[in-house]
Amino acid sequence: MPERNDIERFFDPKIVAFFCNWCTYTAADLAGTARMTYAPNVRVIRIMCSGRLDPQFVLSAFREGADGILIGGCHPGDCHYQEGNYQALRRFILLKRLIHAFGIEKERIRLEWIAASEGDKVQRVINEMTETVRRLGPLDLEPITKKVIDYMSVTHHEMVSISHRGSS
Amino acid sequence: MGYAKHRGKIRFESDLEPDFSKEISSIPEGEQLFSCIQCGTCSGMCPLSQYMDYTPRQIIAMIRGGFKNDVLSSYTTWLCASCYSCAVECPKEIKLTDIMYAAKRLAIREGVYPKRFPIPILAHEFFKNVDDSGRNSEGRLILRLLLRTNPLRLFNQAGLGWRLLKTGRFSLKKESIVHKGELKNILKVLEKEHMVKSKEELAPGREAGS
Amino acid sequence: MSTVGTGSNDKCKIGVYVCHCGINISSKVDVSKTVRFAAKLPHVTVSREYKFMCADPGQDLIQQDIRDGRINRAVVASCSPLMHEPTFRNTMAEAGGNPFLFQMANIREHVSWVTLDNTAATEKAMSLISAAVERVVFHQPLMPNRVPVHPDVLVVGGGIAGIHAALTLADAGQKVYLVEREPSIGGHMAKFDKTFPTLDCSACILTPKMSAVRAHSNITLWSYSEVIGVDGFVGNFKVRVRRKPRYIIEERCVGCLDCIEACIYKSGKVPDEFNEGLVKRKPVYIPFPQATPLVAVIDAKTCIGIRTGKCKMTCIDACERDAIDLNQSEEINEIEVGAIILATGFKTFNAKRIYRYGYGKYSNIYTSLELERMVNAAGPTGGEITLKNGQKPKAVGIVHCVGSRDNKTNKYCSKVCCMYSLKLAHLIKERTGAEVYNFYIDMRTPGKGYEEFYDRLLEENVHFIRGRVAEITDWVMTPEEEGKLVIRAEDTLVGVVRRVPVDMVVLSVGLEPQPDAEDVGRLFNISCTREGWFLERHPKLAPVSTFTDGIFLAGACQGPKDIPDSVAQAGAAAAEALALIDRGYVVLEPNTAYVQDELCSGCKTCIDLCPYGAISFDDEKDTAKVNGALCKGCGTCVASCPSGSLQQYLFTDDQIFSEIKGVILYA
Amino acid sequence: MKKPKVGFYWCASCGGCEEAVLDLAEDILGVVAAIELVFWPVALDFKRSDVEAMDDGEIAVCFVNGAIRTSEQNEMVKLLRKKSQLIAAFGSCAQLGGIPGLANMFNREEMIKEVYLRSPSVNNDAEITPKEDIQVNEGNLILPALWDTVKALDHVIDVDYFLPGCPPPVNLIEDVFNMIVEGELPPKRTVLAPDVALCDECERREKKPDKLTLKEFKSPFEINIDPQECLLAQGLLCLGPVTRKGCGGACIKANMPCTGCMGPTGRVRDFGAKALTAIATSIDSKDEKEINAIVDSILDPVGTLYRYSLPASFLHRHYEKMLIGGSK
Amino acid sequence: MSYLYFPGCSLKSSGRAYEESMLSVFSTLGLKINEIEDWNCCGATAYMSISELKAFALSARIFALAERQMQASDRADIVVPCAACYLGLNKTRHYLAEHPKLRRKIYKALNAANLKYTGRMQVRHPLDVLNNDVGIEKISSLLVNPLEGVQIACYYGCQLLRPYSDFDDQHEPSTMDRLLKALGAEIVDWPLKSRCCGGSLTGTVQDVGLRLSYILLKEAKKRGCDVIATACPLCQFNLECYQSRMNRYYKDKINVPVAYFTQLMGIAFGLSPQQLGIQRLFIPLKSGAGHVCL
Repeated sequence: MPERNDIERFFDPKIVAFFCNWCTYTAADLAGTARMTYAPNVRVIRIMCSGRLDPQFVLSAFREGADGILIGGCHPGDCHYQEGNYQALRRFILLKRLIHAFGIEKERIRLEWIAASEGDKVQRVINEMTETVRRLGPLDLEPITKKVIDYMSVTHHEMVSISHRGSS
Repeated sequence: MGYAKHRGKIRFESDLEPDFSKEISSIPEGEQLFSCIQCGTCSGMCPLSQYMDYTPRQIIAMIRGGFKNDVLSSYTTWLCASCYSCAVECPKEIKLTDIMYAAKRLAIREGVYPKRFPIPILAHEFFKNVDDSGRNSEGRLILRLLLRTNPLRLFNQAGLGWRLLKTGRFSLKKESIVHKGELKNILKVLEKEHMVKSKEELAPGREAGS
Repeated sequence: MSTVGTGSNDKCKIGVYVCHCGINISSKVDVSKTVRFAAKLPHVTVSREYKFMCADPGQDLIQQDIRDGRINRAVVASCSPLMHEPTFRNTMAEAGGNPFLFQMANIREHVSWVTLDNTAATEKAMSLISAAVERVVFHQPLMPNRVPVHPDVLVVGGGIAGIHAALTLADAGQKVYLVEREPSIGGHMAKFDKTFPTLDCSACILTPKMSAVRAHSNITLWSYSEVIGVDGFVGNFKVRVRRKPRYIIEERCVGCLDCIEACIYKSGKVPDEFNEGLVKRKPVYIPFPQATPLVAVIDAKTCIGIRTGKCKMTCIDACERDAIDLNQSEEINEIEVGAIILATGFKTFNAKRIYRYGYGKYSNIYTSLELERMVNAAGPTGGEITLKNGQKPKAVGIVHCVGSRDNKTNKYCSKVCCMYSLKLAHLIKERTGAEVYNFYIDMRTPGKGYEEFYDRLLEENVHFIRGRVAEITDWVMTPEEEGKLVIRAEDTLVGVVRRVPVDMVVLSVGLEPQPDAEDVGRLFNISCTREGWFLERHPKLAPVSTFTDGIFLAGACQGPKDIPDSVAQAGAAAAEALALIDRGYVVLEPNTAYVQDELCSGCKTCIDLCPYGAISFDDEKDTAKVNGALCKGCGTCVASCPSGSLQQYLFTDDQIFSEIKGVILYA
Repeated sequence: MKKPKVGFYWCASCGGCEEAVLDLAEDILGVVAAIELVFWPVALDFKRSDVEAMDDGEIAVCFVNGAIRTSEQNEMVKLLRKKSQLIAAFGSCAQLGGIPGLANMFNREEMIKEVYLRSPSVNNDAEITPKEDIQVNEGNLILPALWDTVKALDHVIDVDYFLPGCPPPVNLIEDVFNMIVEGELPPKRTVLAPDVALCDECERREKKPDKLTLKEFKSPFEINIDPQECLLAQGLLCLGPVTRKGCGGACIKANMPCTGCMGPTGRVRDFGAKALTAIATSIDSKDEKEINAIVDSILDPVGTLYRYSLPASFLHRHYEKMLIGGSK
Repeated sequence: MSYLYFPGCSLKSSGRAYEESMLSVFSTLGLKINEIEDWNCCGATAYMSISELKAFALSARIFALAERQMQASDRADIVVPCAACYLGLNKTRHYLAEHPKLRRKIYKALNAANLKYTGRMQVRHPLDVLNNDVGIEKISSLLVNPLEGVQIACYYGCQLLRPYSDFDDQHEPSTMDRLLKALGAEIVDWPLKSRCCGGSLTGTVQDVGLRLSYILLKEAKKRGCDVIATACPLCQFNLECYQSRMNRYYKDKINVPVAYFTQLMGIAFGLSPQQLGIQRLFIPLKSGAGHVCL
């Protein structure tokens, strides 16, 4: 086991990103095609529109162990689906306050408008976000003794029965 | 004559120093020099390129190629008047003036610069002047420079000196700041921590080709 | 419906396939390690690696595993799903699996190409693979949606690219709408004198094509018109076109010029756009003799009749066909098309932005496009190359790369300037016998017959000085420079700075995106590059497609191009559009939202969220309902549903939650 | 047929759940006749040792209400789990952590100081606060440890059924007893209430507009609430769309907005997050500044969104070292 | 408005007239100005040839002194008339803002002298202040003695405009033109406004330095200028003090007065020659059109 000090020094934050298919995900692909290297800490989950971002996803990612969440959508006015990104913005503003009320640093969630052509912005934002979260340190949520999800989702989904989720 | 001049038009790989470009480009934004497309805008803009042995563009090519001796012993860097025309107009935003400074510093540190070229001496005198007293004393600087390089020119300059003295624009008084210790402390940190060679080590005199 | 994975009792058997992509992935990601890692993930029955998963042998691996019953779901870790998701879904389907029991992990664009450190790259790849594995467990078998394609096509922009695309489609029997913003089609090509390297007369080869457009029964030409609205999706676009009033009834006008003669202005008043402002035109005008349609137009901004009403309106009397209507107003037309080709072209760089070149300050400095007009026999000087004082120049400097290859203006190479500069050099030499100096950074002549043309110019004794021009001034240092423009540049091949006195300077201006390219991009829902060129779907393999299906690109709106390239691309765009129409249907991603009927409380939160009107309130059941045909699959309503009763195929809550878990839990 | 043995136990709760059982009124007689009550400390004298003496699985069903926040509660429910075939979480505190769960926004030390020292009605110059272990003349007094974090029942033991509500509606309680008596229980881990949101049974649904365009959120005391109009349309933060039905819209009938005691539907994992998304949807603005100003009118986001479900939420407590009400 | 003032070494010796005239003009305009106490050399040009890092530290000390001199809440810009100092300080400001690594080194060094740099101060040239803070309108309202009929070639020099300043166009500067035009002068249009005068070389490689200055003088004269206006002590020195030597060298008879633009402004404001250091000029100001004061 490394010393506590070492952990602090080498803290590699886990950041989950939700990128919309049309702008930000494409921009991330573009950054790849252009071989723009950036911090490896961000893991991208593709959604069709930033409007699909359910605040539950953000909280769940924190619960699962993410230290930061990045949300990427089309610029205001440029949404592939016209208005989805405004919906994302409204939720994000409220969510940011909620997170803050929970005593979690606001900087751990970030919303960025990144157009399909802005590969360089993906690179910059990911690097910045990684640095910001690195400075904040691990989130370290207090563990919940048993999984919350288990009893909340009950039995409605047939897939649950064949999944390996938890001990149920 | 420059040391490079005697070497003719061939360079063997063993003559070159591949790390030279890295050394020069380690200044802030210095890595930009690798994006040079050799368009010559710098030379075209430079008011002094006609006096240089290599044009500014050639200097970049030589830095990239590792022509360390040729660059450090060329006149070009010493003729740069730091007017920044090249830096402003460069299509690739290369801060060529800063690169010239980097080359000058290296040349001084390594003692490889053209013989009897008074600029390094001026620079050194200026540096010493400022490090000691915090300010430059124009009059004393010029006097010392002339004494060290070409005392004969003293006579040449006497008329000018007299007129300056008459109009109150020239003085041999030593200018100085009050808190010299404070400044020394600042500079000492940098010397110690960042291997800036102290002025004793930088003494000029070792000249190229000598 | 396939037999795989349909029943909930079916055991979930996942195959993981990690692609090397040659060395694109394997040089950064330890593929064997990820394969061993994936093998241990829950439900994974097969874990393999292969050099190129998208190649046939790679796809065969998956198909064999499906056929042998080893797997019923698959995860391919390779490039972006935007690249190869359709490929692998097909692979699944062909082997009898359901194409949607599949998930991709993007370990190339998002990992190997962007990560410096090999260990970090491998870890990131593993976490993306585990996310895909976790997610695919929750995938449901789906059927793709098929929608018929409207057979008409819209071409936006009537330059050579738009003309060629329209003609190709029309000849194939398709109905085409060609919309052009200017009063005439023809674009930049109509302004050129000769074309390189063959020195064909530009008008001679373009005019027949323009007439063909006019005459073709399948083409509806709307000049002086703009697209103002685009709705719908591939195969089913609804487009609104504004037809600006030209104050001339198009059907009646025969282009006789009588109205222009009769205008109360006896000479030109307004800079003539077609002649790059070198001469002036009247408020009523026909842009150029071969204009198509050959119909006059009245410029409302400068016509006093329209502006003030206080004009004798001599033009109206002069028109025997009663074609003038000063009260004309704009018209909005709505059309439905299946595909759209954008060929909106470029604009030239504004040379005033480079102050040191003195454009607009000193006389006798022209842009290349101005010189094109001057050289043209139909141009303002009747093809004479003259100085402001009427004399022929004895020395002319041609400055390359004006507004190109410069971080402060445009970083890119404009591609056509070297060749057109050579062409102009030839024409100047031919017409005036002047000494011609080309100042260039690099001579770029890759093209059929291009290098040979360069050779020819070298033999014609045109001067070539390799060096970017630093400055053009009237500051003289020697007697022979007196009264001349002095071009200063380093002759880099010699290593000296030269001052070249000349009588005339031609600035070879670069190509830039149209100033409203961003707006047009937004209108058609396509992206622009950082410079503002329209972004193609793939720079190599899908150069005329865009990320919006059914919208294709042709010509210089996608990047600087010469005429042959523009025409070739226009042909390719037309072929893509034809392929789409010919197939007759489009397959839509089945990622629509759906209501879990019995669970919806009818709270109406979602009803008004849908911009496509796909959600409505079912008054009988008192629940929301989604019209799958209208839903575009954004999922905004799904995220908004307070009771979780709305879900989205391919993006269900369960799928995303498990992806989140997978992406964090492992590696 | 042998009567099924039934137990009742309470943890951190207000006692309202026990009252709710009495709300069965005369029907309670039928219940008592059909079952055998073996453990109900609030009504009858039982000791822990009585439970310890039982065989494992002897109790058919044990109803537990209240959240878990002391070591004693923790031990007791673990014991009951052992002795019972089925455990049902009774009421929102047991199911989700409930109102006591809001204590998770503070830490224990701060909370004790607030209650025993700082509260304006307290006169405690000696600064006496409860201690777990205290020496008195008679010997050692041991109090159960108060946890820093309040938990839902499901966090500490396996729970078979959940009966939501604060308190659970009488008709649902009745249904449950009937199921027990008739031995027709649904699959385990079911929430014993309809899995549809409250709007479904709300009398005001007809009045709800297709689009809410709110520029401000209001508290009930700020306006004269129209008794017919949809409460959301009046700018009140009614959580009906997020909350499971089954209560018959009791609060709304009393002209008060739903605060979400019935918890989320089975498809929702985090009640507050879904409440948040429903609220965000109704904000009528695209401008970041204006949205912020509108959101300003939500005074206590956590208390509003997680009134009954904080311990069972994804984040489940406050994380800053220095907490609200503390020295900060 | 009040400003801090960094004179630099030249304005205390060869460029004394610049300081005298600038201070007079500023006080006429009601601008308060405080010299930074115990300022040191900015570390420009020649110093940079030895150590860039130390040069940054020298400039940083000046900023730190300036910040200390102001109250913590106050803010004042630093007026720097010397073009070389202006460039040196501006460069340091930019580099410290953009390069955190460098900033850390410099912070550490300043720390050794108990000094702090927070980057609050802007570096301003008098031309910038006069054009943008005071405004042409106010300046022309104080006009007493119009410079009518005087043909002035404004010479900006190189380091004033390049590469960090942003108050004027790098290619076609006009701030000085506008000022002097407003005071009645006629402005000579010439293309060498910002071409280097060779200043830093005149002391060392004199033939080259003289040649560069001579090109400027010749072109200015050719375009009919009566006075060259400068904004840099080194430019003024080169163009004026070496004129006789140039004439000898190039067998020419150039005799163009070279004044600081602040001196010309002072004349227009009706200030006395003494206040403006006119007596320090080698080549007396004389008018092309028989101007009273000149």
